[in-house]
Amino acid sequence: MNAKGSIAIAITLVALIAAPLLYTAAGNGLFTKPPAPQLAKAVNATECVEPAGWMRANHMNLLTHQRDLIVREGERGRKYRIEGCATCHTKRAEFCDRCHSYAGAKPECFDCHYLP
Amino acid sequence: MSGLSPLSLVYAVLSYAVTAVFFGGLLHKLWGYAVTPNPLNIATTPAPATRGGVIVSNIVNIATFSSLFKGNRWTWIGGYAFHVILLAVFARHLRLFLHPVPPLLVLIQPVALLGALLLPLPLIYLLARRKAVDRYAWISSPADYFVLVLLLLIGLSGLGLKFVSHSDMVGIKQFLLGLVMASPVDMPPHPAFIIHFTLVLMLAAYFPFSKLMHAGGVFFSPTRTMVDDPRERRHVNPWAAK
Amino acid sequence: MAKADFELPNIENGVRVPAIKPGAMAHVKYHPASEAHLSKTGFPANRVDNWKEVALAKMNELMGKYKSLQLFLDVCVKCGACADKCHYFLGTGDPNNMPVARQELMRKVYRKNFTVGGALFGGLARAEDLTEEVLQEWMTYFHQCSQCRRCSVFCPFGIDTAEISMAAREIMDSIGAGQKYTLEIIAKVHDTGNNLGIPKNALIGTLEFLEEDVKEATGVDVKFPLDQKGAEVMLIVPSADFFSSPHVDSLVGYAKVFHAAGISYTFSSHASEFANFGMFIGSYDNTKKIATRIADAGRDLGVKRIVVGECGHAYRVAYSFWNTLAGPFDFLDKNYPVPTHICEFTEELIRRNALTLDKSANDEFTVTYHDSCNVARGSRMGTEPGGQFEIPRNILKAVCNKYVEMDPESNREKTFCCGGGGGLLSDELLEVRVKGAAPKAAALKEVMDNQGVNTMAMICAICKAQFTKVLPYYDIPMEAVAGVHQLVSNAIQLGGK
Amino acid sequence: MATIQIAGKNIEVDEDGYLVNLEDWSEEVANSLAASEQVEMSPNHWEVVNFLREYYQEYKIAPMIRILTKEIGKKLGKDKGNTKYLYELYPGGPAKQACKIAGLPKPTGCV
Repeated sequence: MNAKGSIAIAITLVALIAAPLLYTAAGNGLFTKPPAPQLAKAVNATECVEPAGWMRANHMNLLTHQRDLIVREGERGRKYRIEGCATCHTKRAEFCDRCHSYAGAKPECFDCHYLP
Repeated sequence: MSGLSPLSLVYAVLSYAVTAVFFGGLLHKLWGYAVTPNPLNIATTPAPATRGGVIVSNIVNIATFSSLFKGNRWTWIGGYAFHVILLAVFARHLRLFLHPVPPLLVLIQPVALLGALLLPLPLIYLLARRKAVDRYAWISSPADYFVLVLLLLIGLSGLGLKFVSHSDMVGIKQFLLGLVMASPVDMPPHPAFIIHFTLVLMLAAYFPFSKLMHAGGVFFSPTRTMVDDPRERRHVNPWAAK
Repeated sequence: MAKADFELPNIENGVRVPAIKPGAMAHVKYHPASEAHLSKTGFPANRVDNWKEVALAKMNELMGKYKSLQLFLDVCVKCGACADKCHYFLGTGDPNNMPVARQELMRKVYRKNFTVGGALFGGLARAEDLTEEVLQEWMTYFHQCSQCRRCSVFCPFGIDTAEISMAAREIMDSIGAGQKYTLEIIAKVHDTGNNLGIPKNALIGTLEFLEEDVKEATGVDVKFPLDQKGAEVMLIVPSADFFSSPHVDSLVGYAKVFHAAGISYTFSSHASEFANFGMFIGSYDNTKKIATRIADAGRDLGVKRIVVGECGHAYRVAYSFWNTLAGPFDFLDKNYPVPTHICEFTEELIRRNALTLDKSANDEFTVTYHDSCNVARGSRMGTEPGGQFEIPRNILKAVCNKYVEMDPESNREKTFCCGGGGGLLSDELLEVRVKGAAPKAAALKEVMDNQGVNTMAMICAICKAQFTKVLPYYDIPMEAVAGVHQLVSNAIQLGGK
Repeated sequence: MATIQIAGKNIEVDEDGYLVNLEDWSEEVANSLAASEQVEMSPNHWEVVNFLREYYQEYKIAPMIRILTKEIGKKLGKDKGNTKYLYELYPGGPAKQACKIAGLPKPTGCV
């Protein structure tokens, strides 16, 4: 292999590895605050069922864990219900979807439940 | 960087330092591989007699580890499984660095998650292999175990983050984007994430100075990348040429 | 049968991967080169005082000059795919004869002196300084590598231990700690034009003897011309062909082929050697000097083609390096490859029906073919990849009725070296040579026992010398060793008589 | 360089036990070298040694094995003019062992 070809390969390799970083930096600009999801304000209540910080990390536990108990094992009367969430967070597109599309994670709730 | 918590400040500085070491080291090494001449044609034959043939044979080897397959099926199974899974795990993590997230990355998440779940298996297998066969035990140094253990810990801490001790993914992504955009924000002070992130920084800093450079070196191996045409085309030695 | 004063590997039913026996071959030392031979080949006559600094400086220089060395020292992941591929490991069980461990002998010095990790965490990184003890390991184990390249076939990154052992030997030579066998020979070829040191008058006498001998046997005036200006072809053979048996029988074969084809040819007294030991010690300058001598001879004699004889590492140098080292060969006829292997030459004549062959002349032989390592993995014949495997076989099938293949796992691309290549064909290394021959001896034994093979044909002077010496240790008679053109010689009909 | 003692004389030999100086050779030296190689010198052994020495005087190199066998065949009868017989005389190989006893330097190369 000649030197030019080798150098081209070296540059390509480094560029490939750096590509995601360059994509983000170029697309969002440098020295500007990183984008964050903008969530619709909750209605009907000022506090969630658990502290907001805990909910950010663990809300899926409530949802999936209780799903398993309720739907698969028929245990009724748990503390939280997804309908309960919807009483405050009324618009899925302006609440759930904002974070989920930000993080590239697909929620499973709406495979069954319909939320406007 | 003003207004950052002390912890975030430390990690922001560390992250930039490691990134510099990683890319600096990588460039330095790859540059060395690229510009150091091949004074003689040392293709291991039988080899393709055309440049196109060499490119194809290298793509096949890199994509399938065909020469390792020829060498040892048991090592190939573990090594190949590990590398494919690693690729899936990389793909899975890209969503934390890209904004907005390309739809394809969302689609592959389930497959990639399966990869992440399996990651410890080939690593444990590869570790056991080094202990179980006398030849491999003889050639294995602390450095060889270190890399495997480090990768295993990264995998396990990652799984812990996913399944045991959740953390605020939106906060993590914001932190990572902040780093990439040269505008650091606070890191979620979540222990599982801090452990996972620290181990990854260690791996990245270690990478260019270790055998992990095989990942770049494989593209430059003279016995594999030279065309078997010395009689047809005069290969000129750059340092001996007048 | 030859008796060994060491334990022989068991070759019944193939050679199994042995358990490791650390230090099993540590006692084997080469004879040191003399002052005269070191000086003649461009190296310090004695071990230099600051040898460690000189060695490390040389290592640094070589890493900057050879991509192979720099890359191979870096990228090995110690997967162990090569570990059981070396014939010397299979024959000795010494773990330092695993290619990866052999490389480690240099890599540990590399880590200590040229990497951050090695400098910081010496022991954990298995980094070591170039101490006298390490140098002794280099002397021992880099002379238990025949540079056969078998390991490079199985390595995920194509790491070729030959490149590392060549560099190690160049480093040792550059501090005045070279090996007698190779350096004495290189000194001789610079002086006399051949490895044996045959002077011109002896060469004339030998060739005249052969003319008479062939005339007596066949009644035909087959010529063995020397320094014949204006001949069509210059024929370069290993000088062992002028001295040893069975080598000479192939030499007679080449001469008969030229005679039958009616193509004029000549040997050269200036370049009466095909083997190029410069490669064994990784010395670019010596390799180039030997190659240039041949190009000069061809130019002086005004030939149109250069044809080369049966010699393995030499063919690799000629095929892969000549064009770089001594080219361009623009004084030759462009219609023929430079060099042309005698097997390419003969096979082409056979395909054109230009030779009259009587296969039955070889009916007493059931023949198999041994792929010599450097022909197999360092060269090509013909235009297609793998021609180096097919062309000699095509010849054998054209001159013998009974031809049998050995296990392809021990032959072709995966061929086991004879155990004597790369500068190891020296008596003080006999134990290494005998044990290293075990895998090939096992493959041969299998076809001898099961398919009645009694002859193994080959195209390498080292293979011939090595096998005639070591096969008797495994109860295989030295008469089993033959050159391909020796069998051609038997079958070729010259008319006359 | 090592030396060996033969009949009270110090004689220089190389690492493989070959004489460094051809002039040091005598029948006594030859017998001593043969003994170290476990070769018992018979008249036929001497024929080989003598021919090697004659040839060397003229050409400064040992003869091709084929030349040696032919010569021995002429002298000792056709049935002995072959490599097999030479190996019977010199099991270590006619090129190397016989050369050593004849005081010739060791042949080098792919031999």
